[in-house]
Amino acid sequence: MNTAAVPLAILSALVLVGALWVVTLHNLFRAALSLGLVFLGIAGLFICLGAEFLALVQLLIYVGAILVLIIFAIMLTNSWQRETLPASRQRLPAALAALALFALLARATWVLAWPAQIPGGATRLKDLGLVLVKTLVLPFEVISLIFVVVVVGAIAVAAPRKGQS
Amino acid sequence: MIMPQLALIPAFPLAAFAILILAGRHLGRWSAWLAIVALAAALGLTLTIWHAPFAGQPLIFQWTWLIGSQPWLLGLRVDGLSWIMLVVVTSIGSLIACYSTGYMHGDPRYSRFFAYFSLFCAAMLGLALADNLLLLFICWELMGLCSYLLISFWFEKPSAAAAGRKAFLTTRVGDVGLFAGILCLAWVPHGSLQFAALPVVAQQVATPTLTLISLLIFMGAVGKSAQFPLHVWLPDAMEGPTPVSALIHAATMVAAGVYLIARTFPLFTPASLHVVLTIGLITHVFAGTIALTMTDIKRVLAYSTLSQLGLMVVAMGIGAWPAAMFHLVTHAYFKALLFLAAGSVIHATHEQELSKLGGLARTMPITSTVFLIASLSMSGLVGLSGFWSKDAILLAARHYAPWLFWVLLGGAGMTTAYIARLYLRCFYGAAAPHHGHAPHESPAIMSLPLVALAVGAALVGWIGSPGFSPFFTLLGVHEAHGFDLPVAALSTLALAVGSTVAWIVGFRRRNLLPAFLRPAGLALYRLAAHKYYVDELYQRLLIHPVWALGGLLSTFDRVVVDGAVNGSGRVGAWASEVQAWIDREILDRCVNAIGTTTRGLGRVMRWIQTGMVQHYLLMAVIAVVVLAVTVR
Amino acid sequence: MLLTGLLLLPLIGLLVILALPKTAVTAIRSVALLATGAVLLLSILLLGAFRSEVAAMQFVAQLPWIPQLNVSYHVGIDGISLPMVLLTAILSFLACLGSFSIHERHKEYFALYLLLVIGMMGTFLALDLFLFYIFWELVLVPMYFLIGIWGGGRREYSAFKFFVYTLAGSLAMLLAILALYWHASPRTFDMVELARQGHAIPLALQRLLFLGFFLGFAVKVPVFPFHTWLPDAHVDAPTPGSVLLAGVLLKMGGYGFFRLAYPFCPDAAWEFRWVLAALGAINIVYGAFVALAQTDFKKLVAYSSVSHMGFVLLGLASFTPEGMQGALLQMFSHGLLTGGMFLLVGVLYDRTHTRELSAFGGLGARVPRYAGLLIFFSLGSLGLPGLSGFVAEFLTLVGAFQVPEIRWPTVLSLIGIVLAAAYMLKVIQLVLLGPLNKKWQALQDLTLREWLSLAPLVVLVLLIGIYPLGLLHVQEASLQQLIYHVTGR
Amino acid sequence: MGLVLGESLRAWWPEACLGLGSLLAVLLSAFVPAKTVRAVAWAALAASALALWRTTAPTPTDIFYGVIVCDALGLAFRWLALGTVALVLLMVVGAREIEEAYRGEAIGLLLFVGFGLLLLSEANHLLMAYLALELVSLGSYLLVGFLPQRRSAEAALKYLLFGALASGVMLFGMSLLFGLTGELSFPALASSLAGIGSPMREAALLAALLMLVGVAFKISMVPFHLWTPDVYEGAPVAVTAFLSVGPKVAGLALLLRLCEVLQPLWPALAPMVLGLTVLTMTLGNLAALTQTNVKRLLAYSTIAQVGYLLIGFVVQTPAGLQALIVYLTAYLFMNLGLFACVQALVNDTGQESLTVFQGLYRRAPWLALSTALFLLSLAGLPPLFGFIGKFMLFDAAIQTGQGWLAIAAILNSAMAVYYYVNIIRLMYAAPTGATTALRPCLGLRVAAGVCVAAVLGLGLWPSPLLARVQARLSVEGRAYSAIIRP
Amino acid sequence: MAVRTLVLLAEALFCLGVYGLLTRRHAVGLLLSIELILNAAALNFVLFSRVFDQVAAQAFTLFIIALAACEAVVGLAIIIRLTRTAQTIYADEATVLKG
Repeated sequence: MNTAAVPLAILSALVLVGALWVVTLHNLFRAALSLGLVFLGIAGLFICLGAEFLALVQLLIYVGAILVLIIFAIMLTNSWQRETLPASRQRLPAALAALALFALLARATWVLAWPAQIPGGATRLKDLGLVLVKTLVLPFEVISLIFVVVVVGAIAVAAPRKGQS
Repeated sequence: MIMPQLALIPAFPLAAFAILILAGRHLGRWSAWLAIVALAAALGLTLTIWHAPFAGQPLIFQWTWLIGSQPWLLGLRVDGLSWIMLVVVTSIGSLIACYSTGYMHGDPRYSRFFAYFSLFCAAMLGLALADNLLLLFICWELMGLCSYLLISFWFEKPSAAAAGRKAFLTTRVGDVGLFAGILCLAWVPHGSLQFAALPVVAQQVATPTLTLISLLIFMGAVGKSAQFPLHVWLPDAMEGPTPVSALIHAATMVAAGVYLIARTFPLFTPASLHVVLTIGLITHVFAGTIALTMTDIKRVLAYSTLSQLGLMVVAMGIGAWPAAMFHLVTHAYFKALLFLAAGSVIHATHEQELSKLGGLARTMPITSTVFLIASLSMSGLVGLSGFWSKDAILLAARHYAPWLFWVLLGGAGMTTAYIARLYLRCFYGAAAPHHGHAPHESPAIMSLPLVALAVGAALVGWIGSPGFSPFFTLLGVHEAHGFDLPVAALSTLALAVGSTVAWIVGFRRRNLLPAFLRPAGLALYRLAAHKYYVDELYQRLLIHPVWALGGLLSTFDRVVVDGAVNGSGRVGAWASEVQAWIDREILDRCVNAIGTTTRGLGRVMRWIQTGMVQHYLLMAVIAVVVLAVTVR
Repeated sequence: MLLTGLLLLPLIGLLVILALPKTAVTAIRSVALLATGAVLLLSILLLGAFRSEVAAMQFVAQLPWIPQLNVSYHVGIDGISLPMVLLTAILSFLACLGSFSIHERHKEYFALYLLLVIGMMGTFLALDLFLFYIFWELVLVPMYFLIGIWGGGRREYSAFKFFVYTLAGSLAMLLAILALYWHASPRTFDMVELARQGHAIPLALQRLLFLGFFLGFAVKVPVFPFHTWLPDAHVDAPTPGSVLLAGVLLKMGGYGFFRLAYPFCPDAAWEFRWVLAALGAINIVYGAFVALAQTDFKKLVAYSSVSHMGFVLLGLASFTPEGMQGALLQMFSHGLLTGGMFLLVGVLYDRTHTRELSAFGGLGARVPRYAGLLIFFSLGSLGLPGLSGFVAEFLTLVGAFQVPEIRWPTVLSLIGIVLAAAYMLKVIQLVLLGPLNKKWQALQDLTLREWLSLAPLVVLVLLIGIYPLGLLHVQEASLQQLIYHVTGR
Repeated sequence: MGLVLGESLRAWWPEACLGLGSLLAVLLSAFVPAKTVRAVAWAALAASALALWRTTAPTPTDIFYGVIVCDALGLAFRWLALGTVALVLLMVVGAREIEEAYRGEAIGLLLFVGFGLLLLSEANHLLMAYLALELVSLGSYLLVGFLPQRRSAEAALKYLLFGALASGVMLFGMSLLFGLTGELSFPALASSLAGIGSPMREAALLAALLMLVGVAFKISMVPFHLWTPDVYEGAPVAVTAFLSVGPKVAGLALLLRLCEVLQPLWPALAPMVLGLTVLTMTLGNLAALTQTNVKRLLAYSTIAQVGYLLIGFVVQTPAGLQALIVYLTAYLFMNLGLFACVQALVNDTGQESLTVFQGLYRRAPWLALSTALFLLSLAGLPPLFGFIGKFMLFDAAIQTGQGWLAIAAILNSAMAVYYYVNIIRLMYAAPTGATTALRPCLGLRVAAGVCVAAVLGLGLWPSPLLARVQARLSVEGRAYSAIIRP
Repeated sequence: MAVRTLVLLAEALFCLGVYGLLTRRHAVGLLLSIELILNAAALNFVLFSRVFDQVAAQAFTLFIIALAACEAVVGLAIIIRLTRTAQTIYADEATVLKG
C-alpha cells in the first residue's frame, strides 16, 4: 500500500460511514449532518482525483447551499415530526434488494481490468472552462434556464393558496 | 303432348283466390260466385281434355324451377289417374262451393272463406296435376296451410284455433318424412322425382333403400290421410265450417295421401307394403270402433272417414291400388254428401250432439233422403257406388289372404253399424226439444247440391262396375275384376247384421252382451269413447316433453350459454361483462375460472397499487434486480 | 361508378342531414328517404345491367387510397354480392319508411341510419380486404347507437353486449387478415388476387386463418354458442334497427364465408365442412327449441333467426351448387322475411307497448290486414312452399343431403322444420286467434305508411317463392366458380 | 467556433424560440395577467412551429459540437412534442381547476417542459440526454403539484421520488457506461461498444439496463409504471393529458436512440424488452378493467397503449419504426382529444369518477360524440386513425414472424374494448346528476375539434402522412441506421 | 488504491442511497438519500474522467451537482405543499391515491 492510498482509504471510510448514518440514523437532523460528512468526504476524494475545482463546487453548492436548505427544511417542518415513529416496515426487503443490487454491480465491475493505479495529474481549470463554453455550451445555457424556471415554479407550488394557512 | 293450357286448370281458382284476398271485401256476395265460376271453369277445362287420358296419351307441360348441378323441373301432367282426381275435385268442389253460399251466409269473413276455398282447390288441382314429387310436395304443403286456415276459420273459438294448429303440426310431422323421402329419392344413384321415371328408378335402386324411401313417402301419406298414429288431427278438424269438413277432411285432401301412394306405387317394396297394410288395417278397425261410440254427428263422420281411408290404405297395402283409387272416388262423393247433409242438419238446428237430435226426417225430408242414400252407399248396398268399390277391395283381399277378407268384412259390418246408428238417431225417434226455432229444410242453394251429390253418390260407382269399367281403363288396368257372388252376398249380410245391431243397440239402446261380459264391454266402450286415449298419450309423451325441452333449452340458453359467457357468479353487472368478453375469447366451457382469474388479476393490480410510494420504489428496485439477473 | 354511387348517395344524404336544422323533421325524413330510395333505384339499375353469365367481378372500380399499405378503394360485385346489395337496398329503404315512427332526435337518428347504410353497402361491395374490414366495423358504431339511444328495455346493456361481442369477433378476423396480408406475395389486400393465391397457402396456416375468419363471422351469423348477444340486441333495438340487424347484419357473417373464408382458405374450409354442418344443424334445432319457449314476440323472432341462419351454414358446408345456392338464397329470403316480421312486431308494439305474446289474442278479427300479413310472413318463415323460405331451405337441404359426410346433421335439421311450424303457429294463435282481448278493442289496423313498407316485402317473398330462377341465375356463375375454386369440381 | 454556433443555432431555432418563450413566460407571470402570458406562449409556439416548418433536415447533422443531432427521426418527434404542447396549452388555458393567479406559471412551466421534450428527442450525448430528462422531470413534478388539493401534492411527491430513483439509477448506469467506454457522445459510445469483449460486455449490459430504467420510468413501462395511476389521478387534468403523451413521445425517441447506441448489446436485451412489452399492455388493460376514476382509468389505458407502441420498437424494422411514429401521432390526437373532453367534464362537475359521463349525451351531444370518437379510435375501430396505426403495428409484428405478439396485442385490444365502450355506454345512458346543457369553453372546443378532425381525417386519408413518414424514415440515416436492418 | 475499490465505493454509496430511499419515512430524509445516489454517480464520473483523462466528464459532475440543487429545491417545495395539505411529513402517510 503506497502513501497515496492512505488518504483515499480514510476518505472512503468517512464517506461509507457517513452514508450509513444518513440512511439509518433515527434522528433526521443528525442524518443531515452525516450527509454533510459524506459531502466532505467526496470533496476530499475529488481533490485526491485531481479535481480541485469540483471539490470546491461540491463544498460550495452541496454543503453551502443544499445542505443548508435541507436543514432549514427540517427545522421548518419540525412541528410535523413525531418523536416516536416506528421505523419503516420494509427494512428487511429493502436491505435485501439493495444488497442484491450491490452484489450485481460489484460482481460486474470487480472482474474488469481496471488500471491498477489511478493516473496522476490534475485537470486544468482552463480545460474545464473551455469544455463548458465550447463543447458543452448548450447544456450550460440550458441549465441556467432550468435554474430560473425551477425557482419560479417551486415558489408557485410552495406558495400558500387561498383558504390554506 | 305438350300443353301449356294445363296450367290454367289450377290457375282459375288461384286467380280467384288472389282477387278475393285482395279485394274480397268489396265483392260481397259476388265473391262466392267468383269462386264457383272459377271452379266450374276448371271443371269445364278438365272435361274438354277427356280424350287424351282415355287414349293413354299423357298431356305434359314442364318448366325449369330451380338450378343447381342439374335443372330442377316442375311439370304438369294429365293422365288417367290425375284426370280422375281433377274431375272429382272440381265437381265436388263446385257443388260444395254452391252449398257454402248458403251455409256461410252472413258470416263476417264470407269472402275470406271463399278465398281460402279457392286456394285449396288450386292446390289440390296442382297436386293432382303434378308430374313430379317436388310440385306435389309444394301443393301438398299449400293444402296443409288451407286446411289450417279453414279449420281455424272461426278462430275466435279457442278450440277451433287449437284444432287448426294441431292439424298443421301433426301433418307436418308426416310432411317431414315425405320431404326426407324426396331428398333421398333425389340423390340415390339414378334417382328422379319424375313420376314417369319411378318404375325405372324402382328397378335400379337397391331394395333396402327403396323400402326406406317408400316408407318415408308413406309417412307423408299417413299424416295427410290421417292414418294411425298421426290420425289425431282429423276429428278435431271438425271445428271448421262443415263444407270445409266435407271438401277437405272427407272428400279430397285427406285422400291425397292415398293418391300419393298410388302415384309412387312403383317404389313400394313388399316390405313397405306390409307396413302400409298394417297401418291401414289398424286405422280401419280402430277408427271404426271409435265411430261407434261418438255422439257428435261430425265426429262420427270424421272417424268414419278415418276408417274408410284406412280401408283404402289397406287396399294399397295388398297391392290393389286401382281398387283403392276407386274407393277414393266413390268415398269422395258419398262422404261429401254425408257431411253436407250433416251440415244441413246443423245449419237447421244449430246442434250437432246426437242426444239432442232426433225425428228430423219429417221436417227435413230432402236432407233425410240424401243422407240415407249416402249411408247406404257407404255401407255397400248392392248397386250403389260404395258397393262396387268396397267389393273390389274385398275381392282383392280375398286373393291376398282369407283372414284379411274376414277382418274387412267385419269392418264393413261396423261401418254399417255406426252410420245406421247415426242415421236412425238423427232422423228417427222422438224429436228433440228445440231451442227457439223449429228445424226446417235448408234453402235451395244448399239442397240442390245435396241432390246432385246424391246422384253422384248413388251412381258414380257404375264407372268401375264389372263389365263396364272405364275407370280401370283410365288407370291403365285392363283386366277388370269380375262380379263375385259370394263376396257380394257376404257383404250384403254384413250390411244386414250391422244395421240390425245398430237398430237394437244404437237406436233402441239394448245391451246385447251377456252379463258377465258387460264390465269388459263397458271398459271397451269407454276406451273407444275416449279415442283409446291416444290424444292424452301424445300430450304426455310428446307434446309435454317437447315444450319442456324448449323451456329447458331456453333456460339453458339464458343461464348456461349466456351465463357461461357472462359468469354466473356475477359481482356486478359490468364486472361480469368482463367475463363475458373473456369467455368468448377462450371458447371454453369452464370459462368461469378464467373469468375469475381475470378479475382476480385486475384486483391484484389494484392491490399492488397500495398508494405507498416506497412500496412502488421497492418493487421497482426488485424489478431492476430481477431483470439484471435475467438479462445475460 | 354505379357502385360508388351506392356509397356516395347515402353519404350525401348524411351530409345534407347534418346541415339541416334539428327542427326540420320532415326535411330530414325526406332526405333520408330520398337517399335510401335513390340507393334502391340504383341497385335495381345494377340488377338490370348485371351480366349473370359472367362469374368474375363486374362494375369494378379501383382507385389508390393508401398506397403505402397497398390499400386501394376497390369495389365490384358478382353473383354473390349482388343479392346482398339488393337486400340491403330494399331493407334500408323500407326500414327508413319504418323509421318514421321514431319520435325523438330525428337528426341524429337518420344521420346514423345513413352511416349504417354506407357501412352495410360497403361491406358487400368491397373488394379490398382492408376496405372490407373498415366497412365491416363501420357498421358496428351506428348500430350501437341505434340500439343504445333509441332502443327499449335494457338497451344500453344490449347495445354494449352487441358491440363487445362483435368487436371481439372481428378482432380475430383482423388477425386473420393481417396474417393473410403477410403471407400474400406480392403483399396486397386485393381480394380477387388473394383468392387466386388461396391454395398456395400452407394448410396449417389456412386452418388458423379459417379459425380467425370463422370467429369473426360466427359472432355475426350468429353460430351457437356465440349467439347470446342476438336476442338481447334484437329485442331492445328499435324496429328499424332490428330489421337491419336481422335482415342485413347477420348476412354479413354469411357473406364473409362466401367472400373471405372460402376463397382464401379453400382447403381448410373443405376440411372443416363437417364442423360447419354440425353447427348449422345445432343452430337450426337449438334455435327452434328455444324459440318455442319464448313468451316475448320479438325474442321469439330473434331466436327464429338463429334457427334460420343455421340453414346458411348447412348449405355452405355442402359445397354443392344446390347447397350454396340455397345458402345464399336463404340469406336473401331470411332478410326479407325477418325484416317483415320485425316490422310487424314493431307495428304492434307501437300501438300496444307490449310484446308479451300472452297479452294479445284474437287480434285477427280486429286488424284483419295486419293479421293477413302476419300470417303471410309466419308462413314464409316456417317454409311454406310458394314463398321464398321454402325454396331456400329446400335447395339447402337437397344440397347438404347429397354429401355423405354431413348427411346426419342434415337429417337432424329436419326436426327444425317441424319446430318452425310449431313456434310460428304459436305466434299466430296467441296473437291473432282466440277471443279478442278486451284491451285492444280500439286497435288500429295498418296505416298506409306501414302498408307501403311491408307490401314490397310481400311481393318479393312471393316472387322468389314462385320464380326463384331469376335470382338463382344471377348467383349461379359466381357460385360455380367458388365451388370450383374450393373443390376443383 | 462562432461559425459552429451560428450554424447550430440556425438549425436550432424551434428549441430556442420555445426555450426563450418559456423563460419569458415564467418571468412575466409574476407581473402580468395570465392572458398576456398566454399570448407570449402562443407566439413562442407559433415561432417554434414556423422554425420547425422551415427546418429541412433529411441528412443528419450534428450541431452544438455533437451534443444535438438534427435528423428526420428527431424532426418527427419534435413535431409530435410541439403538437402535444399546443394542445395541452389549450387545455391549461381552459382548465378551471388551475387557479387564475398561477395560470401564467403553469403555462410557463408547460413551455419549459415542452422545450425539454424537444431536447430529449434530439439528444446525442449522455449529458444532454440526462439534462433533458431531468428538465422534463423537474417541470413535470411541479406541474403535477400545481393544484391546491392534497392529492396533487401527494402525486407530486410520488412522482418526484419515483423519478429521482429512476433518474438516479439511470445516471449511475451512465457513469458505469462511461467508465467502460470512456465516451459520452452517442456515436462514439456506439462504436466503442461495438468491439466490447466478454467481461466488459456483462458490465455494459448491466449499465445499459440501469439506463433503460430511466426511460422505462418515463414511458410508464411495466414494471416501472407503478407511479402512473397515482400521479395521473392527482395531477390537474391538463397535466395528466400532457404526461400521458409528451414524455411518452420523448421517451420513445430517447429509447430509439439508446437502442442504436446499445445495438451490440441488443440481442441480450431483446427478449426482456419483448416480454415487458406484452406485460405492459396486458397489465395495463387488466387493471383498467376495474377502475372507476376517469384519470386513473386513462392512466392504465396509457400504459396499455405504450405497450402497443413498444411493438413498433421491439420488432426493430423500418416498418416497425414507421408504425410507431404513425401510431404515436394517432395516440397523440386521440388521447389529448379525450382529455380535452374530460377536462370539459371536470370543469363542469368538479368530479372525476366515471359517473360524470353518465348522460353526457343529453347534456352535450357533440362533446359526447367526440368523446365516443376518441374512445373508439383508442379501441382501434376503423376507419379512425387509431386503427391505421394499430394495423401498421400489428402488421409490423407479423412481418417479422412474431405473430404471437400480434395475437397478444389483439387479445389485449379486445379486452380494452370493454372499458372504452363502457364509457360510451355511460354517456348514452340516462343522466343521473345535472341535466343542464354543458358548453365547454372555446379552448377545449378547439382542442377537441382539432383532434376530431385529425382522428377522422387522418383515418380516412392517412396517405400523405404515411408517404411522408415512409419517405423520411426509409432514408438510411445515421440516427437510426442501426435499427433499420434490411 | 485501485480504481476498482473506488468503483466499489461508488456502488456502495449508490446502494445505500437506494436503501435509504426505500426505508426512510421522513420526506426530507428521502431527499437525503437521493443526494447519496447522485453523489455516487458524481464520484464515478470524476474517477473515470481521471482514468480516461476526459474533462467533459468532470463537467458532467458539475451538471449533476447543479441538478441536485434543483431537485432539492423542487423536492422541498413539494414537501412544503404536502405538509400544508396533508398535514404530514411522512411519505408513507400520503396514500390518498391508490388502487
